[in-house]
Amino acid sequence: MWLWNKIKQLTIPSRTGVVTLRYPYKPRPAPAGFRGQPVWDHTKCIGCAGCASNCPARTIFLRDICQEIRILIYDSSRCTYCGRCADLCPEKAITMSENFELATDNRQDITQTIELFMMTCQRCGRCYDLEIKNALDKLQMLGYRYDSLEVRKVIGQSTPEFEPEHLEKTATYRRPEKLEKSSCGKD
Amino acid sequence: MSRKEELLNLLKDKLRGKFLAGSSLEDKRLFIDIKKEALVETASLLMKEGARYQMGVGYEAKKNGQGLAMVHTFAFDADSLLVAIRALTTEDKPEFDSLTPFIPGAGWSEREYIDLLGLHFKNHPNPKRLVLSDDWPEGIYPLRQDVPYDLMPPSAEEVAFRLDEAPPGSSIIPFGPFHACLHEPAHFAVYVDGEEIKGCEYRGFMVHRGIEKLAATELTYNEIPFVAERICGICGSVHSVNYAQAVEAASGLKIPRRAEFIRTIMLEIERLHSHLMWLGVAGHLIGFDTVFMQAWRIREKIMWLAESLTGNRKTYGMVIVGGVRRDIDLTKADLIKKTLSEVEKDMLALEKAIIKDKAIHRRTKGVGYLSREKAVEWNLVGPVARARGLDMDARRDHRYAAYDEVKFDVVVADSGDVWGTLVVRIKEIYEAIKIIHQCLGKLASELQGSPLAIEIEGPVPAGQQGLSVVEAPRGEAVHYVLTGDDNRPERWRVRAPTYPNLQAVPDMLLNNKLADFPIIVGSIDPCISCTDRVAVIDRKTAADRILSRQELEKLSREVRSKT
Amino acid sequence: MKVVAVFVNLIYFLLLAPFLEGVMRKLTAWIQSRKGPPLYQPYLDLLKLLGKENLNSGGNWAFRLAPILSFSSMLAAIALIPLTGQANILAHSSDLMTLIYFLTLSGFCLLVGALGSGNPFAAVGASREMMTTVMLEPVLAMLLILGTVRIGNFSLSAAVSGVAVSRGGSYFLMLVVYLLALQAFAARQPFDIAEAEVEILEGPYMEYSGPNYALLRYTLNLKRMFYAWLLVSCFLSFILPANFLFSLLLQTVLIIVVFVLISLIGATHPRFRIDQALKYYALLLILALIAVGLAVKGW
Amino acid sequence: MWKRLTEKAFRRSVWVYHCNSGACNGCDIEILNVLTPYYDVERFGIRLVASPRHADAILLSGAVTRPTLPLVKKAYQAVPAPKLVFAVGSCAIGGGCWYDTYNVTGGGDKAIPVNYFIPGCPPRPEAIIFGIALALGLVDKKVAPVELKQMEFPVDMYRQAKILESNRVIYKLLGEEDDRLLSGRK
Amino acid sequence: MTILSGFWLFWLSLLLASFLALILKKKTNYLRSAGTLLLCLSCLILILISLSILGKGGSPLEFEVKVGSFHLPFLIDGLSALFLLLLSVLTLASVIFSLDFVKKYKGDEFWKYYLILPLFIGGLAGLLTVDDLGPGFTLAWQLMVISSYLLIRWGRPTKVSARPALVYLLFMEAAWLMITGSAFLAKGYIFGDSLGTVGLKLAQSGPWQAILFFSLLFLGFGIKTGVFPFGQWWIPDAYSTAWPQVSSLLAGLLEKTGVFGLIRIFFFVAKSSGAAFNPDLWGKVLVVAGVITLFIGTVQAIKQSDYLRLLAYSSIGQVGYIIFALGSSLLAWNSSLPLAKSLASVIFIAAVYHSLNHGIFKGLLFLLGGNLLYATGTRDLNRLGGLLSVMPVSGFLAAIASYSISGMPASSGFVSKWLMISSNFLAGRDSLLLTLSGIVALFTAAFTLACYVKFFGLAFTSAGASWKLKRSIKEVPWKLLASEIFLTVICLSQAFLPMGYVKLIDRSLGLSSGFLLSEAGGDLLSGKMFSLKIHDGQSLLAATSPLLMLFLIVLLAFLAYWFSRSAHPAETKVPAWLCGYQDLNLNNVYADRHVFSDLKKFFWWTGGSPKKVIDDNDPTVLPDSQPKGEVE
Repeated sequence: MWLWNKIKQLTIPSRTGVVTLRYPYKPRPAPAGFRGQPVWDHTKCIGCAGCASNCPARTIFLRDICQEIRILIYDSSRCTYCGRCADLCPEKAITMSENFELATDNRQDITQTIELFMMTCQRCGRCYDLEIKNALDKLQMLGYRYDSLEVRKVIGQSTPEFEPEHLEKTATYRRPEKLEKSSCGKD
Repeated sequence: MSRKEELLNLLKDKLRGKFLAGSSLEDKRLFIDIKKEALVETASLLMKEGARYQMGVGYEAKKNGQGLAMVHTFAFDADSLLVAIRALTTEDKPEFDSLTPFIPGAGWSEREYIDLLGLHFKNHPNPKRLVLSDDWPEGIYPLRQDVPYDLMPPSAEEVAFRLDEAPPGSSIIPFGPFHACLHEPAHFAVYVDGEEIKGCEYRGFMVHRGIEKLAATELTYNEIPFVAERICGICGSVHSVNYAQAVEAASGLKIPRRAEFIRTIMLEIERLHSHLMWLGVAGHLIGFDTVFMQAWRIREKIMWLAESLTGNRKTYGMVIVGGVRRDIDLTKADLIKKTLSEVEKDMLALEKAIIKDKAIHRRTKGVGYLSREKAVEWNLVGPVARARGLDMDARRDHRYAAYDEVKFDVVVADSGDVWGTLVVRIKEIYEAIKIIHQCLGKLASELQGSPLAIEIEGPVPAGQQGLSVVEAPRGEAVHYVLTGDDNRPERWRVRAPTYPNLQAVPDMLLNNKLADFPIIVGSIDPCISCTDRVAVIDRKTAADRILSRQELEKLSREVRSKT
Repeated sequence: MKVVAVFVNLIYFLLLAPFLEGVMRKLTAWIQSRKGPPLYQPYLDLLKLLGKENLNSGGNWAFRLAPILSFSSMLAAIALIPLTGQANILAHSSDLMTLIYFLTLSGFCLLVGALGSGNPFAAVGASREMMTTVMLEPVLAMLLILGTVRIGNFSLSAAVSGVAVSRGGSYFLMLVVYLLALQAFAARQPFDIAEAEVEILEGPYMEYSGPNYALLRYTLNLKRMFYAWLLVSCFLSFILPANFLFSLLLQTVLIIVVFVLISLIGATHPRFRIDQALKYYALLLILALIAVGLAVKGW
Repeated sequence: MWKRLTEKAFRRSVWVYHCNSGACNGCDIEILNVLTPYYDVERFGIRLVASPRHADAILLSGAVTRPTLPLVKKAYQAVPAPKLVFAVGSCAIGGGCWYDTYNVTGGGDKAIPVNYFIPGCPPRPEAIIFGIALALGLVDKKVAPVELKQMEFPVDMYRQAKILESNRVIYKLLGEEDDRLLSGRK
Repeated sequence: MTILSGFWLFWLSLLLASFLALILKKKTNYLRSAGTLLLCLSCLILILISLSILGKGGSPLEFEVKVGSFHLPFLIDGLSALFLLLLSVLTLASVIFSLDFVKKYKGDEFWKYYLILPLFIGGLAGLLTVDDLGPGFTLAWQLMVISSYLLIRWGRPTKVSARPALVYLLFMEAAWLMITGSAFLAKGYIFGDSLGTVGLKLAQSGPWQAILFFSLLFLGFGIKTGVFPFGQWWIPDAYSTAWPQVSSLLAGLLEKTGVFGLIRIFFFVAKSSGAAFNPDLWGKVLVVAGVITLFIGTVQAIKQSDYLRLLAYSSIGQVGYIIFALGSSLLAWNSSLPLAKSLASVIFIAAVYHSLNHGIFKGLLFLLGGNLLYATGTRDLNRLGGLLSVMPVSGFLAAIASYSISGMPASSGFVSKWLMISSNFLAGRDSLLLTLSGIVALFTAAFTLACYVKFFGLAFTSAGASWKLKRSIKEVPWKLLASEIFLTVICLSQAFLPMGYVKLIDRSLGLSSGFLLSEAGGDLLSGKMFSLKIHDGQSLLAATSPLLMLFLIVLLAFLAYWFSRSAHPAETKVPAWLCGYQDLNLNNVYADRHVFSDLKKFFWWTGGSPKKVIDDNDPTVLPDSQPKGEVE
């Protein structure tokens, strides 16, 4: 009985054989539709900031440094590769590439910076139309998240009523003591 | 008269003046507002009626000048009915009566809000810190609306949670947070007498990421599914579907049928990978690495399948509010069928090889035993409950998505030990395959060409409650949504299946051997990140008073840079 | 020549032991349907460990000295053995008790070191290891005593060659006992209880790092090889040719076969609990006692 | 010479210690997954070890939460030198989608020096293997920072304006440039 | 100065020491130095006496003392001299140890100790020298028993000590009754006959009388040595109640006087009683009793949390080894195999050797237990740990003692156990009983190891004690250490100079007339035995070459050290890794009660489950001792 079980367990590998893939010596591309690194096509981008305002990880940033230049930074270090930016981009300027070999020894390597040239609409004073119909996905009127530090704060916070005394309490609050301070090794 | 109306009348009758309102958008849900004095009475009434306690939700309902609210939800499995009772208290006297003395499973739900909201629960037997880190100062309650989401009080080095004293004659073996049998940070102080476990204390919630405050200002309805998915990397789809269902329920949205089938398929694929994963991990935990390797070898095909269906192996990103993002067309359906038949064949071979192995029996039978009565008392859910003879499954009891159209068996075992959970999970693998095949059939025949998601016309109405359950691989996951303004919910509360199951672990461990600790904890398939999440969404407040805001921002940033 | 034999012993074991671990890992990998590390991987592991920082958590000399003494007493035990049945120079001043005690000493040092680390996990491991030693060491002793009883000589070569001198009931019973105990001697599943990785994090080895850990791993490798060698040279001595080199070669092959056996059993079993294992060991003890009894009666 | 040999052996036998500092399980499962038959990193001499004392590398997964911050530091100290740190997944690299909440202190490099970053949410096993292979010197890095411009201005007037320069604070705000310089070293 | 006058001088100085204690009483410092001086003097005299008997040209001393109408026959032959040597060495260590240890005594404990101790030593010496089972024996026995009763009685607060002391007294008196009563079975026995005469008279008695005679003596001396189950009844309680330096004498000597008695009966009286003595029967009885004792005692020792009790149980186990060896020697002597006959004396020598060894290392261990008690004030292993770094010398000595008693290679325990077990196996090749009991003895050796891994590991290595006991712990004063180093040196000499000791024992046996085995191996006892081969190429050299083994290990250790440090790794001190969240603290130390828990459960049937450890400063026992101190 015991032996029979063990033999059955041993037949599994003999049936399947060694299945180990040869990666990384042999490339193994991801399947079609894989959500790898998003790639911005700077020729298509209109700077609407739809990607930035719908990014769950809030890792796409836009900032006007002057009237004509808007900078888009995509910092992949927090990206969740959900592909929402690609979904919602009205110009389809973002594609989810199938590249997953992103490992690096430098965080800077996985960032993308795009300098956009913005031309204001002479009629409405905005740069683009709000294309998306879904009520939940509507681009915010501000168009992008962090156009200035001040606004970032406006958007970012929930608590005008917060009183700094709360924080002061933290300094005086008596925290629970440690059980016993370890002195092992010191003795 | 339906069961719902019966209950409503009963409560109205018994509570009289303490009953405030009862409402529901759907027929399977009942939302009741009561006065806070009646909380215990109502809960015990419901329990007497055969309810199963699910979770507690606390939030600050400041907008209407209402103070702090506490919602308790109950399930009537036999009647497919979910009941939520809500009570309010004022901010200057944030006190509720505790349900824990007669519903032990409510213990954590209440402790959570002691930490996060500063509530007090009268008669709570063990009002210790649960969620926040050891050095988090008292007096700052992150879920309160006046606390910014990125406030980081200064840390303190020499501070520790005061663990309970070990019972006399035993010492503590500190399992975790970085321990080979726990792949997630959680701390079990296991009291041992020699090799025998005499109890344990859990200090978890180290994966508490405080998603709520982040979402309070940053996330919108349709960003949340993607964050919800990352509550847990294993059963992420459960959470995103669950969240979407809760929002849809709250706002009365009806999504396309095809989307429901696709959601069902993804949920079942997730169950497949999760159960196979568990089988492997269980093998690893009893030192049987071959089972680990073989189970994961089989599982890998499912991962590849998921990858080609959704574009990612784990966090599928399929769900948005109102539908799904990607279609499962005929070629993909064929791929699914092919993979499933391979998996089924491999799984049968593996099952045959291990199911009668005496050595495995020796390590699992009679280990981590918990009686049926105890299981009811602790509100256990999922395979852990089903292994203890509780015939419950949210897929059948609270039908959602496309489960009303598929046939499947609920696998129940009655051994009450680790072995039971193993059997239940293995059997459920085949059930899941069955369900997927049925769904694929439906997709191919009736639902060809229907849309994937609906266009949502207007904003979601504020102040609506939505409650949704989904049977995750680990058991029933519950989401509660209270809709809010500004394109985001006011409150979103998740109760993962591990949440009740984990509370019963000390009971399961009692008088077992130290060597069985990994497999007993493993048997509930703990998903600590699910449990620790506290993914609550707060509503955004007005954008005035920028000045004090800036000070605050500066303050908290400075503080953070020091830590 | 007899002096050289000591060095042959040491070199043979030192060189071959890590390779055998490689065999074991490769084979385990095969059972798990995967490719596995190259056969020479354990050598690289040892080499790497030598270059690593030596962390000292115990802060006492017992902790620091333990790996060195454990390794050296294991080597001392190996230096004594009659490889291919030929006694070496040390045979005059040693016998089977010396061998058993040297083996025990090796474990003893590990335990003192583990307790010295101050770590509760290591202490649990040490406790389990000691329980195993207490129950298993006598089985080894009885194997050798079987040989002694047969030949009537207390020397090591007599004890080793005596087991298979006649292949009666006691021989086969002892063979069964030894095969059943082999996994436990080799500290592989289902008997890697003391080092259980997922519960007590390698137990006694837990606090050792770098060179100290290298020594302990090497000791473990040597120990496994020793028990495999013992199986071959006690029970199969009658098929080993007289020529030293041929004999060594055949022995090596047989030892590898024993390792294949160990890996196969190891890969198809979950770990026992210590209470289950103790019962198993007690059974082995009783069987071994019967075997010795049979030998005394001349069977 | 012996010393050099041991250094050489280091890259051929990396034992890793898995340190979950608050991940969602996704990366942890994928880390386990690279040990399984299809990927089998043991062929590079990589083993998952249970005790940090035996480890050569830490595989850090998950955003470092407030409670785990001191623990991660402790774990790092418990690993004998020389040691490598891999940050696996977006949470461990930059803190993930909750990088700035009250209970999350951010990416792994806020706690301990990280040597290699493996992005992905979660990274596929192949991506993890690629990262490890990168560390072992088996493959070359395939990514580099991308800087694109829609238009080149003939005169670099915008860059020199002082007021604009002060607006460039966005870079600081976003990426914490100083931090990157510290952690993104070779 | 003749040996005889030396003997009287010894007694004189003992009595003087006792007397001084009565006079000086509260003048503690004078009393301490005077008492110590006189006791040391008497020990030195005793050493001189024994050496002059054992030395070149020495001869047994035989004389009679007339007290009233009784003649008390005294005999100091080689064997007595050997045990007297052990007595004096141990007493010397114990007395030097007391010098500082007694400073902890309160009130009248102090002078009472110095009053009784000399009498106790006198009693022990008397037992080793009287040669009868009548008045002389009674006198010596009662002196020893009553004095040791008092020492046990005062060792701890009354609440704790009353019962063990009483039990001890009762058992000893029962043993006395049996021993003195047994002689009356010999035909024509006159109260006061010397042992030789008793033997001769026994030869004329009936077979049943002989059997009864030997049974009674076996029981009497068995109670004394602690044969199972008698040992379990009084030894652990008594040893853990007495002051540790007294326990050291109790375990090192009092037990050995029982062994001495057994030897006298079964190897001397037996010879003179000739056919009335059945060596086969008594050999088997001794072997079985010994094996049971050694196994049960050692297994029970593992279970103890009180380290003094642990040592006490373990000494039952060790005495079991001696009894086992004596029995197996008898059996081997009675065997038909020529090899076995010649090995009989080897086994016997091993038994005596082990008595000496055990006397030394158990005495040493009890003194080290005293160190622990002195430094930490607790006798609970659960509360100790990590003392190695604060008490390095004690730790080192304890390591050596534990190593020795575990019988690891290159230690004194190894030599004697090795001699015992290996020759037992060779001699008992065709005897199932001898082989199996040899295996049990070997099996038990592993238990002994476990026991002392636990003792040393948990007390000295493990995790820190200073924070566990919430007081600063320092190394004990040098006088305590000096006495222990003295014993350690002897212990090491027993390990590394086995030939010397074997020759000494051999010589002492040569000087004892009427030895049963003296004809056994013919030339064996003349010093040729331990040449390379004894018979048919049987090598017994392993025991005699511990230095070689030490050399081997040290050489290989250097190799290992070189190997492990060849890449010059850095070394850093770090805290223990407890999975991150906890630090090492009071609660998470894997304490003594947990170690080997499953093994303890597995051997539940051996009994001896540990009692709750009560320390002297425990409030439940304090009220007793408190007022007493104030009365003074």
